[in-house]
Amino acid sequence: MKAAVVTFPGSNCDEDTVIALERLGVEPVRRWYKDTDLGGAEWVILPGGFSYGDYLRSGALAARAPIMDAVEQLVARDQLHVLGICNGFQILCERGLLPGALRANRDGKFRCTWEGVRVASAPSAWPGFQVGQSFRLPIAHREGAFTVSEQELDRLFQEGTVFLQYCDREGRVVDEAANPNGSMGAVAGLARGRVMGLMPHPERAVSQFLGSEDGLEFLRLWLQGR
Amino acid sequence: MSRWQVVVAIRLKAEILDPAGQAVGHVLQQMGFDTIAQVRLGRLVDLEVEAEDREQAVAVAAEAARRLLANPVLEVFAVTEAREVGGHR
Amino acid sequence: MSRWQVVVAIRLKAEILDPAGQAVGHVLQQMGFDTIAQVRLGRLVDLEVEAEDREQAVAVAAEAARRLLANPVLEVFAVTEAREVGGHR
Amino acid sequence: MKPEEVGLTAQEYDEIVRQLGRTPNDLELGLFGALWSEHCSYKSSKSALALLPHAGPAVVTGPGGNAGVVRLEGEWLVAFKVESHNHPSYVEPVQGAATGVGGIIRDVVAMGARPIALLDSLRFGEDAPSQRLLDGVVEGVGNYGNSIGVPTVGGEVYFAPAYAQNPLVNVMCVGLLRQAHLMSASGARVGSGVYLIGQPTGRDGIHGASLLASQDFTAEAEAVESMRPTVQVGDPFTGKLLMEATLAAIATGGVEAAQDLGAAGLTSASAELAYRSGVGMELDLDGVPLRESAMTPYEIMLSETQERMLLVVPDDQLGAVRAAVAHWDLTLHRIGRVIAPDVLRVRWHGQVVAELPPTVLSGGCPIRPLDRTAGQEVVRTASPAVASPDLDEALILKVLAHPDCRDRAYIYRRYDWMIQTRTVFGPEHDVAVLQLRETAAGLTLAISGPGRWAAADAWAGGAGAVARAVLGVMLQDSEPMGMTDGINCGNPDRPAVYGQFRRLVEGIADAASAFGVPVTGGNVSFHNETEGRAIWPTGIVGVVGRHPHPSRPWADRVRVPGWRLVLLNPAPRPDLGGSVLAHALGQLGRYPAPPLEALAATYPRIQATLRALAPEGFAVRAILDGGLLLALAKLTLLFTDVGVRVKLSDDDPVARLFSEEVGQVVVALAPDQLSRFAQQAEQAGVSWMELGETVEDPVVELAAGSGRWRLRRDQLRQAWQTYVHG
Ligand SMILES: Nc1ncnc2c1ncn2[C@@H]1O[C@H](COP(=O)(O)OP(=O)(O)O)[C@@H](O)[C@H]1O
Ligand SMILES: [Mg+2]
Repeated sequence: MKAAVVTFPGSNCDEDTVIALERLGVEPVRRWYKDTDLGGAEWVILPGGFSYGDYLRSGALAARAPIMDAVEQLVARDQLHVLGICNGFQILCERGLLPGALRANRDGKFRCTWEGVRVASAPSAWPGFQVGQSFRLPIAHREGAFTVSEQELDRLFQEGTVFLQYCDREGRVVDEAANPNGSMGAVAGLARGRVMGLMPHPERAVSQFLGSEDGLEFLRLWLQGR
Repeated sequence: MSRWQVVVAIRLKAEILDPAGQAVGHVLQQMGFDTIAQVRLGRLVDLEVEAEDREQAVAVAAEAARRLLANPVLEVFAVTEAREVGGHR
Repeated sequence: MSRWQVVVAIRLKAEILDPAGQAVGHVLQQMGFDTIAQVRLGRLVDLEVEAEDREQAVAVAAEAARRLLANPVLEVFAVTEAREVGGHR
Repeated sequence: MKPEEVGLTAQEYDEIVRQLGRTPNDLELGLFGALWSEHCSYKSSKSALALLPHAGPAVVTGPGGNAGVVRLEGEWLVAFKVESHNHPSYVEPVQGAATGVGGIIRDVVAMGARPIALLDSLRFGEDAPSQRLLDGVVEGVGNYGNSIGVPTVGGEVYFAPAYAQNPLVNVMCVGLLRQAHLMSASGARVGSGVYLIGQPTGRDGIHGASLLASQDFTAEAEAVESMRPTVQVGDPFTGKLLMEATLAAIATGGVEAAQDLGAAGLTSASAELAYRSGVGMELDLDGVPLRESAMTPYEIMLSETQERMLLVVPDDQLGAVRAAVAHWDLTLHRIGRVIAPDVLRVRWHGQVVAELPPTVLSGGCPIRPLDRTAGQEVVRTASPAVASPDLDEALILKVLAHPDCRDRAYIYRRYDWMIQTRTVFGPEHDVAVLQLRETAAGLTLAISGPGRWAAADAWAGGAGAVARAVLGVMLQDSEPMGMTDGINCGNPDRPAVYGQFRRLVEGIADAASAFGVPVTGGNVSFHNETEGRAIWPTGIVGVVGRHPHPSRPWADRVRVPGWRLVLLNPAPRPDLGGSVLAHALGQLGRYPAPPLEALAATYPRIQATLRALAPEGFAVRAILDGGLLLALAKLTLLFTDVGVRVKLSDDDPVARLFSEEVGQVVVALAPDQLSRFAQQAEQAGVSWMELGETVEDPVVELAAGSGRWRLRRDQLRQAWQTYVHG
């Protein structure tokens, strides 16, 4: 299998993502944001970071980078599994590959904490994820509050696009208490077709001494997409 | 061609919640501004555009706003001003 | 008393570096907007103010801008609009 | 132009004329004003800094470079330094702190190292405006560090009225590099080109360092207002490109020297580089990319625009270096070349506008000789001993809730402390532990320097800061390789302040020598005073240690009941001077002078005693702010599900519980480890006393004499996590 990791000029989780994939036995292809193809990869991760300084809106500038044209084309042809992590998720939304937008956290402040997330609906392209399954993963962002209109949110839940929600230690979704950033519907991640995006960082939770191995398991399940 | 200073105003759609604006409103209340009922935050983009005339300057700015400056999921934009600032060349 | 919609425009001082504007300008160039020479980003605050008249509405907004909304070290502000939106009470 | 307009005294001006053999023109005078400023020349501090020991087995590069460098393992080196940005952070907290982070990151990058960790040491007043400063500073540190992808893995923050109008923002950066990529400050060779990369130069921050950081503040708002043109804006995005481009350029092997542009901009960078390399330099200012039109040579030479770096590249390496830089969307701008004669020649529009010898610019500033008499009265001032109040629950909660003790999560949550996936122990712990993929050995990082400890006796504060940071590193089974120090004081022209400064440096120097840990670099910030009120002398010490097993750190928490609690190396007669309790009671007293010789002998014995135990069979914490009581609470119920039952036999249980005398260590032992521990401690000759045990209930139970106290976890956590000023 050929998996690519894209580096934008301000990406800063690309290295951690490459290392996590290597730990799972995948030798990733590195792609630069100016590249116009994915080097034959059928899997791609858009890693976290501040892709383009994130000055206008997070991910807005990176979403217009040449590599994203290639991503969009392959997605349209159903030839690519995509994972956007944190800034990568923001880029996917800005590009219109996932619905909604990620706005400033409820308190307007950056937040770096360990959080629980729970699978809200099983994504059709990834049979490994089970509804109710939960992971402990770090978040680290200032713009992570998932935002859409109310009707759109209902629709996303009905369609099964809402893939992950923030949850408490017991795996319960309790909107205010266990919602670290004020996301509507406590949404932590979306999946539509073969495009998945989430705010938490699975690539950081790759060993017990770093806090958890849940991220490794998460990435393993992602790599089992069909 | 001459140089135009064009202003694009970008605002959240009315139906989108603005927690940051609410927070600012809250602080203003605490500071004693009790006549300020609502606060919403938006963005302002000042562009310097080379164009034949005002119409073209406005069109370029609007196109930039549509394709990049504003996020259609959340925001609406308006070109609010276009002033000639540089002579013809 | 009536209700006024007041707009405060906040911009970086001319001599202050605007990395955000630079980055946006750079991307616009890459997207083919080669007539856009400069981009600077500012902020827009929409306030709803209860006031006797326009003058008072503007004064309150300006006071809020001076004391909280704008950072005097880096920014300048202007009240650019004040529209009556609600009837007298 | 007059000398005083650029911050020079009449005597200094005469000295310039004497050394040059002519009068300088206005531009030249401006350059002298910047480089002979306190901030750039270290004229008041250099002779005292000479007291610091610089040599050690791990040292690769001591003071003099952009950062100190020690050898970690094999070809892998560690570069690190602390830098202050106090004045800019008071004027504009967000940007002031952000540019401080950017600056220290560039210092480490200029050594050829990839930054892997930041630690911030902050001081604020206790009033409401100070709260806003804190919020802004935390925002700024986070903004820059989070964006550029360097984790903030630790730090410290303390509060006192003395810092109200003079907050301190000191940031330490740690970087990792291969020996082959080590940049030397003296590497520039005649004939090579001088290049600028990064942000175009604008009018920001002109004379920021020489005037802003070299003068006291007055309380008037206008004074702060008038300094505002000197505010610089940080751009972490360009900072990231600059960091990557510089490291990529260095990795080609084609860069002879790298120098970041910080205080006094191009003037300092070019003169320092030429001076340290023993060469001259020709600059053509028409090659400098400008952000604003019609900038004068004076403005170009002194601009403090952030995110710029100077590279010296020989012509035959140019292609590779240019390509490496271009990959990161930056351009290499040729602005001059290295020449043999001792001259910095500045051209502009085809004319020579300044021509000065680097040896005079960078090496000629008269240095104030070490004054051993100044401030003796400070040393002799007796401070009353702090009398122990009655022990009750409220007293305990008061200490826990004190701003100097309370939970720091409200700060470090706003920092990305895990990026780069090396952080085994992050800001929740007393020291940071980093696991490295490059080497088996990891890093233990400690930063420390409570002003409380130095307020009445600067020597004790300086020595205590070192003793505390070294102990923190050693309690992680690590070996301290080197340290950096940030000295923060008031106006050195006042004898009392100079005396504090000298005693602070002496304390650090004496402790560094006693523990055998070399000082490889640091920073001095003077003029932290407003209207004649100076801050507490504050010496911040950062220690870098080699951790032999970073993925298995020594535990600092207990999760099971029934473990035995002991106090290792207890103070014979615990003293409350300088403690948080004393601070909270409003009678600070005097922090007891650390017995350096005894501590230096004891630390290795403590380490040896712990090493002999089963690694899973103990947990350990130093006694720090809040004393024994807080150490016990952090060992247990503030972080885990168990509580503690403690019985004290002291006559003065309050002093035992809240004294912060350095060198005391709490250990929790699995029941089967106690006898082994006792035997090892005896063998090593370390004293200890039994305290009690961990218990199933999440409570703190204390017994002393006939008194009994009991506090529940929710009470303790509430006090510790809810913070009210005053
Ligand atoms: N307190 C100190 N202890 C040890 N070395 C110091 C101290 N202060 C400054 N130095 C050293 O003096 C040199 C100049 O420092 P500085 O001017 O702060 O560097 P920079 O120009 O990078 O800011 C550096 O090598 C620094 O390590
Ligand atoms: Mg430097």
